Amino acid sequence: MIRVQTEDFDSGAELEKMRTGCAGKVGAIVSFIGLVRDLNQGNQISQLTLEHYPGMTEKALEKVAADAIEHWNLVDSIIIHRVGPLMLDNRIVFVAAASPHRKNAFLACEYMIDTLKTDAPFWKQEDTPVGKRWVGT
Amino acid sequence: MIRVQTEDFDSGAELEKMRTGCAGKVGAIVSFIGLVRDLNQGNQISQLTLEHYPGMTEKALEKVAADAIEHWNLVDSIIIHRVGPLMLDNRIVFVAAASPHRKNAFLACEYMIDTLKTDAPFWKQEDTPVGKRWVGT
Amino acid sequence: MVQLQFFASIREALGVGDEQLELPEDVRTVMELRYWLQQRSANWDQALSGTNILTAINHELVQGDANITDGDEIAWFPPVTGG
Amino acid sequence: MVQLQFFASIREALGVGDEQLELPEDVRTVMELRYWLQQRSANWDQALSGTNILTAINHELVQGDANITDGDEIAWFPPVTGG
Repeated sequence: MIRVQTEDFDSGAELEKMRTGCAGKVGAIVSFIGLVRDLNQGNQISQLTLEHYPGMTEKALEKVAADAIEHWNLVDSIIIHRVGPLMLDNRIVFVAAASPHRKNAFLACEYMIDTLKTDAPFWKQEDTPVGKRWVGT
Repeated sequence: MIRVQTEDFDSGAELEKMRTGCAGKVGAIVSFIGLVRDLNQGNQISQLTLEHYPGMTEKALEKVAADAIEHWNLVDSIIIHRVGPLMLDNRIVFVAAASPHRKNAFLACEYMIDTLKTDAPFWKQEDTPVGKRWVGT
Repeated sequence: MVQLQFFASIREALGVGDEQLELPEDVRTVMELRYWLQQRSANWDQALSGTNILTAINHELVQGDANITDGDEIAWFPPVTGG
Repeated sequence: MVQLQFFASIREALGVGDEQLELPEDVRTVMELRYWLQQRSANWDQALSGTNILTAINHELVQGDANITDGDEIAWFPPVTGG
């Protein structure tokens, strides 16, 4: 399951849905939560805005999830990414992998977040005390 | 934080406590949930009982968590392990690592569950259609 | 007609997020289209210069020599920074 | 006096989980104590044989040559299978 949304998400509810949906087939669920944190590249962040490319984003996330499911034989996967304005401490992204074995769950979860960060069209703009700046430029 | 308990735990509530407790200092939370699954070593499991060594268990888990915190500079960590009777699909163990950076969170979380599995005095006994058996014997 | 899309710092620099365009006769690849757009003004030249600009045709990342077909959606954007 | 603890398959095989014991004169290490306990019966001999039995003194894993002190808690158990 992949989702792109402005609203916050409930990590616990997503994990619980994943667990009950995988009844008996899964021994390991590994999840990653990405949060807005302070001092990103030395600037104090008061707020962040996430822009994305509707349509392409969903396709990119579907591909990341499908590749992970195939390569590590996952029983289920989740990618949720927020867009729009975000404050310090807010959840940005949630990734989870469910597998019979823990090693595959770890590898697949890390693959999904790593690949999302290079392949999915999201862009962060930070509000800092010295003005707005696009992250990574 | 480490805990050994017979009751179930709420993964989402634990993650949320961790997130709010790490206000602004954390960019990544990686968590692992271990579940009772079917067909462990080819036997259908109807129930599982987890025995442990009270006192030593807590010390062992404290050491695993402290080593992870020190080695990967974690802001926070969680290990919760259940004991007593468990059914198919039940949560057995929850491990989480909070760090400014995702790589450390992944490495620390995997270290904690791997090390717990070799160093913490827990023993699983399975109920199978052909009787009770100690796992790993 | 093709549909152009610009995102993030490129969209801001151009002051435009999307545009419909009749494909010029001699423009067949995304790199040719990018050069053609850069002729418009110093601002367009500047905004679309640089080696790290990414291009997608119909939501798929492509290289500069990718061919454009009528009806395509072509997007330019800086390196992604999600997650 | 020392406190003995047995867990999991070893506890089941012995039919006893813990026991208080006056340390015999010539028993100074956990390996010596284990051999001494194995003399009790064929059942004890069987239950405490095997190379993969783990030993802890006062909640710390130790090797066979670890010394025992009066008041220690000494535990034997099979390889752990938690997580």
